[in-house]
Amino acid sequence: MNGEAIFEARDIVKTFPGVKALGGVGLSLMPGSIHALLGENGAGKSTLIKVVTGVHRPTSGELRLDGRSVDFGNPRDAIAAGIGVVHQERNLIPRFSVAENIHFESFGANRFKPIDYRRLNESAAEWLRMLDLDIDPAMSVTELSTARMQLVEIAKALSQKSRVLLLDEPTASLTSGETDTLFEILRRLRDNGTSLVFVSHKLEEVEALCDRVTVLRDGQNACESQSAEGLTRKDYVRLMIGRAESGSGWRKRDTRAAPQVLGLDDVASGLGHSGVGLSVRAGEIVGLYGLVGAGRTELARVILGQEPVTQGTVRIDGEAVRVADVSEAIHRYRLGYVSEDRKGEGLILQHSVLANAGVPIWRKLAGRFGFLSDATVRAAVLPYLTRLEVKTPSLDQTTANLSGGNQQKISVAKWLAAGVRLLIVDEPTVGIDIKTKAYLHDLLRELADGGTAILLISSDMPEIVALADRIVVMDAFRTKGSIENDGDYTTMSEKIMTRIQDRTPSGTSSGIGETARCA
Amino acid sequence: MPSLTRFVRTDWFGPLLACIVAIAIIQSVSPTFLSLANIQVLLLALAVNALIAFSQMIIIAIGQMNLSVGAIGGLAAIAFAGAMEVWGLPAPLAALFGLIIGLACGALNGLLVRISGMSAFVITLATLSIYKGVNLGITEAQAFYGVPQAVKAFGSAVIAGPVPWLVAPTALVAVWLWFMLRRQPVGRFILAVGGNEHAAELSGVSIARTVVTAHAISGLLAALAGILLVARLGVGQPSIGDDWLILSFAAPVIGGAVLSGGSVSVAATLLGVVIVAIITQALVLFSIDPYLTQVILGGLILAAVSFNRLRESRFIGRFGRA
Amino acid sequence: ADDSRIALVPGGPHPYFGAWAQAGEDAARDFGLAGADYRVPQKWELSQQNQLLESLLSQGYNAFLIFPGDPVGSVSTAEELSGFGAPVMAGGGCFKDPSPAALCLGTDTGASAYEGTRKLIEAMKAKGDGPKRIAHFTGFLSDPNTQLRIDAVNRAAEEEGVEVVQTIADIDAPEAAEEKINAYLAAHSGDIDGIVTTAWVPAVAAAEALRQMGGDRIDMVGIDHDEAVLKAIKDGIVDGTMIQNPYGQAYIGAYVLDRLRSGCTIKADAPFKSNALTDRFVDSGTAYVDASNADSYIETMRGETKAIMDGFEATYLDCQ
Amino acid sequence: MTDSASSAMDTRPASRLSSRSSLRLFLLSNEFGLLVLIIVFAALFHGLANGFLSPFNLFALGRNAAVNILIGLSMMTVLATGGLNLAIGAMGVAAAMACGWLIEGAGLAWPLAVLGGLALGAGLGVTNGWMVVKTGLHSFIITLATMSIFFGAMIFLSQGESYRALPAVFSDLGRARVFTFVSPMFLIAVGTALVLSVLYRYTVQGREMLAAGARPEAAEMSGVRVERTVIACHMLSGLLAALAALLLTARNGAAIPSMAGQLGQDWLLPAFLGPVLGGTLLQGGKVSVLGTCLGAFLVTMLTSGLLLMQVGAFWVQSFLGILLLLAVMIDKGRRSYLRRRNLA
Ligand SMILES: Nc1ncnc2c1ncn2[C@@H]1O[C@H](COP(=O)(O)OP(=O)(O)OP(=O)(O)O)[C@@H](O)[C@H]1O
Ligand SMILES: Nc1ncnc2c1ncn2[C@@H]1O[C@H](COP(=O)(O)OP(=O)(O)OP(=O)(O)O)[C@@H](O)[C@H]1O
Ligand SMILES: [Mg+2]
Ligand SMILES: [Mg+2]
Repeated sequence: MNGEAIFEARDIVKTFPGVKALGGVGLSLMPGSIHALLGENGAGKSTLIKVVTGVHRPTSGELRLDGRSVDFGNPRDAIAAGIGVVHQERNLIPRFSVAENIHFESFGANRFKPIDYRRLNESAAEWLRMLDLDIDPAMSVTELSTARMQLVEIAKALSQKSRVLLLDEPTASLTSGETDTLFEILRRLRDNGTSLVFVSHKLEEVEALCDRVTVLRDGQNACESQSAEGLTRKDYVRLMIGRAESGSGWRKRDTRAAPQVLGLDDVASGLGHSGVGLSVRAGEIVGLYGLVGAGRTELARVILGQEPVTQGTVRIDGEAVRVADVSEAIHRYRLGYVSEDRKGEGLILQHSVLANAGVPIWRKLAGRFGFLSDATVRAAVLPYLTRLEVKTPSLDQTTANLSGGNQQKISVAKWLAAGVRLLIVDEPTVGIDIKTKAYLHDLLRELADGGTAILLISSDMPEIVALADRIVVMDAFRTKGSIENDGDYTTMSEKIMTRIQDRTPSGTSSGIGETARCA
Repeated sequence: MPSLTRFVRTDWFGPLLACIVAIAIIQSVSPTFLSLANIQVLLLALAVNALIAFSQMIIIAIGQMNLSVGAIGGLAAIAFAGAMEVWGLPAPLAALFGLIIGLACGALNGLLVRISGMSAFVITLATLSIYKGVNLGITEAQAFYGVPQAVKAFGSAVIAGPVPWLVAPTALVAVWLWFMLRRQPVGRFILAVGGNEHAAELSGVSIARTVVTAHAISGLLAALAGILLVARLGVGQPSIGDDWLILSFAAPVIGGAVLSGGSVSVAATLLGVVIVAIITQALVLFSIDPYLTQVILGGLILAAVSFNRLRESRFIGRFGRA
Repeated sequence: ADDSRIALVPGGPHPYFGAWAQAGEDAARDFGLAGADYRVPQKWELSQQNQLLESLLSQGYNAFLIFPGDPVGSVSTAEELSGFGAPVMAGGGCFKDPSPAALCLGTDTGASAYEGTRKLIEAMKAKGDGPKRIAHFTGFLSDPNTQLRIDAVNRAAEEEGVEVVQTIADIDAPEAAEEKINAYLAAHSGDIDGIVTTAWVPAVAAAEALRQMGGDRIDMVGIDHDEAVLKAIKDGIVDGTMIQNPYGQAYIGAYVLDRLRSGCTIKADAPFKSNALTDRFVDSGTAYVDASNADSYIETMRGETKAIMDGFEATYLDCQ
Repeated sequence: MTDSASSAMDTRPASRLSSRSSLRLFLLSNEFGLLVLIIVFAALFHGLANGFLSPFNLFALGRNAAVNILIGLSMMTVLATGGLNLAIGAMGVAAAMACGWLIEGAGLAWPLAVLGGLALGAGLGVTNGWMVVKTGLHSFIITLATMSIFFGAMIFLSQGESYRALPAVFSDLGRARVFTFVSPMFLIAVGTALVLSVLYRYTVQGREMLAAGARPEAAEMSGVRVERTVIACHMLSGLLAALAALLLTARNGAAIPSMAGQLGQDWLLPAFLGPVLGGTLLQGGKVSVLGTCLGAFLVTMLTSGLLLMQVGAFWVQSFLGILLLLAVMIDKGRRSYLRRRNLA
């Protein structure tokens, strides 16, 4: 139908046992354009990308490259046809060097020809430089942070100089600076004639970058390969979720009278924290903002008793405590933690949805001698899974088979079910679609209204500003005081950045000061 | 001290240190330990055991297990001896015959693993039975004695000083394996599949080809070990290989191989073999009450690996991660 | 008789039992049996042997010559077999009393080890006087026979004032035997004057080790008739070996079982010998083989077999 | 509530076939596959060999299977943690010998001695687990060493002697038959398997074992005491190994040092075979009690059938291997057939 399309997918159907992930979708890509692929969590974006890149065989449908029908039996065929991809999940080979990971595809030619590591490193270094990545190409990828792994994968995809390049949520764990660099490169590629597909839940990015758009809804095209001209955020939202964006914004909540649940006073830890002061009251949402690497996740570990406190006091309900281990934190002090590392420590991917959602409350639900039935657990967790609209064929589905966003919902839902008094939420909405994000925000507010103290760690400043009652700023493993939130993004972001830039060693004093203000 | 730090962090540093400490202790108690004759015996044991360990190591590298190393080694051994005794083949041809059998058995393992989609554990358990059964069916548990004098001589001759000829093939294999796993795409593919099979596949590696290659190499090495053992023992005993399984895993694991795949080291495995051999020798040297030998053997293995472990946490802690 | 289906069941695949198959065929022919079949457990494991025996019973075998996988552990299976009316007899090694086995026709392991050690000491003393020291290489400690052998060697040595400087056990696998024996000899060959081995594989390994070491300072007496050991004897590397009589065990065993099935009983006053395991022991014969008779040891054992055979019914059986 | 909730759970009508899909899942499962294989091969052996279904053969089959099932379960409990236990045989023999000594040497009543044996098994398991947790070394290497230590200590203390003067209950248990063809040993194994099923399905402890095995970091962050749980898994393994050894003692009528072979290694293959055939993951986190039982039973049955068919003496092993491969391939065929048919 469109003569100039470089690549086309027609009527793609893909079923998994018990799930129809794609029900006849189409996509056609033009050279020299950036094509947005949008949809809620579980809409089928990643599945479509995997079909296009030979990871999955479509159940039916046709792929056409340069007007000719093609059949990719495996990823190798797609790579050979000039189709590159950065998948949503990280796919680096552990313990291999950055350079080797970047150039891994190029080894195929002669399986016995010795690898020239010097050349490999040099060429990899170029791609890294292009992405403003200051890392040694000879270093092992296992030592990288998630964000850097993401960038290495992008470098890997770029290095293949593909004609078609698909990027599945490449910006999910990037900072805004890194995102800007990436966008510059993508635009340059587009101008050189590459056809790009870009998936993101951040509609601002889509608006800024993309010139064409396809929207998926429940495995169907809500719109297919349209020009993005004239489409606004509102249109995207309507196409994705079938109605306008909902969800309430920031509202003022007064919790000054409530008792303190968690108090940190001049805390130092074995991980390098010092002078950390922090207080969270019942029903209060405290945002903990900082740049990546500020030590917030580590602070959560310290609070949960996984790492030792070397100095200062941790108070729970006003009493100084020494939390021995995570189990004690959860079962005795009723703290909860939604991990930022969903695959590593948030979920047990090979277990079912039900098993995952129930872990923290098994002990609470168990009868005598520790007996416990699925029905009991189901009854306890189902309301929360329903509330978050987790999309799964059944509660017995293996969590690994759910879409990324749905997995994230489960890792939040399990703590909602646990009914904790203090919930530490670490980057809760990474990879979550806007509808769910709004839900989740409402839910956190509701939870707080019910008296739960919430410590929200997020690198997403709008999110923090939309949710928090107070914002504590952290930098280089120290807290830099707290700011009352007034809900106004412009003024708040300015205040936050000033705090971060303020390099005066305010550690101890600011910690105490912060606590004092709260009292 | 960047160079020292790098040195400390290599995968073979721990086993090496454990070796050195063990040797020092044994030598101080029993001065004959480092005599030429003893070193020669140690090298002879290494020659065969290292091949057994490598044969398993290459499968550990792809994150699988090969329970049939012993059965393949035994089959190749009796094929080698049998070909010389029954068919009168000259030794080099007979050795080639044994190696081909090993290669074929290994490749069959790999193919079956790929075709069935079952874990290599189950497949090689089944083929272990098959290969061993063929061995017993052919020999009816009787050894082949027709091993020519030249072959026996090869099994005991020395190149120079205490270095026996038998270590030559093993040394070549070790260098080749090292080169392959470090520098050649085939080797990198093997490690990549072990490290993250899915990622390797997405990067265009043919999993099937890599798995079959690794199993074929494993079979080949096991066969070579069996053949060297025939030269060493001077008879083609059907029971060759029955005892290899534990050793084949122990040496790579003591050397720090990760059983889930993707991380093996030729040097560290070799040192693992050395540690096992030293412990075995020490037990003989110290005239231990035979009833206590096993207890002490277990204790020493534990000591060796714990020592390695201690080193890791201490040194790495001190010199930092950079 | 022609309804006797006799199973000859060793402990596992092992060259020692090679002669049992032929002996069974000969016996079936000579005594007109329905069969005397050599049936081997797939592995040298007690449970495999037990399972094989159970299966043979289901297959209709009605008499069993068994080399017990374990002298004690095999008794209960033997009881089960005899509970079904099948006569059971031990061959090669013995059940530990009490057991349902009619008798044990085998090598007196202790006596053989004792005899071998005596021969070794003789050979050592022939080379000159002075204090003599020996090393003893043997099999698995979890086999009770191993302890009998260790005791016998120590006893013989003590009687002659010879010191057993080291016993190395648990070396029934070729690799382990080779490694440990070589390691021992490399370090301690100067400390010993003789080697006695009381298990098949260590005998082969030790003979090969001595061959490679060269020189004839160290004497050795082995066990069994592995070709490598016999060749070493002929080449003057090993002094001699204690031969056992597996052929005779199976041949006579099949004969006795058939007689037992045809109504014979064991004489109440049969002149059984005793050993550490049983009081119904019949020696199947051992012989010391050295360079002088290494080629004719088979004749020797044939003679032994014939001798036991000839007087057997009269001596041990009660047949109306 | 369930109704409204489930409609919110999945918005797609295509996936609302929960009853049909659970049947489908069962048909695709390992357990069903093993069941089919057992029936197919039993029919085959019945047709080809005399006496396969004779009461005595069934009795013997059940008795042998009982021990293999328990050995398999013993390994399974550690596989659940993603580790493995090479010391199963050594622990089992040590426990059985301890029981024998308590009766003969210490003169205890047999029920106490049995408890003592089981306690020793559990204790040795705890030792393994504790070392695995504290050293952070892989359980492979720890249990390799303790295999040697436990077995060596047993041999040293017993000097290789057996305990034979056991009360009649032992040999009675080994010989008794229920309904002429069922061994009570088999019933004990089945009972134990039932208890384990309940443990993994219906108790917090069992669930935590699986969670800790699948992803220790995630389990820990969700409040599971991973270290304790791992130790408990090893303890369970020791306990089951001891039980297996006690049944074997009953079968042999004596506690003997060689009942699991040198270093207890004879148990290793059966220990892995049952769980792995049954669908237990070597990576940990997933076990199948039923599958382990069926897997162990299938292998015992294949051996029994082959022996009855009188394949050439020395070739039995080969045929066993081929049958095993055949079984695996048949199962693979069954699965891909079902999958194709259901998805087309
Ligand atoms: N391997 C699989 N087995 C079973 N179901 C699967 C599998 N992969 C994906 N699915 C299902 O297919 C549907 C589409 O998933 P997909 O990952 O494509 O969503 P997505 O649009 O990428 O969502 P997200 O924004 O959360 O990444 C989901 O319902 C998911 O559960
Ligand atoms: N050089 C490094 N090598 C490996 N990992 C690193 C390095 N620097 C930081 N990390 C990891 O990156 C993560 C970021 O640090 P941390 O979690 O303390 O900061 P944060 O404020 O929580 O940042 P984030 O926004 O990533 O959550 C940590 O998990 C840390 O272990
Ligand atoms: Mg996705
Ligand atoms: Mg963080």
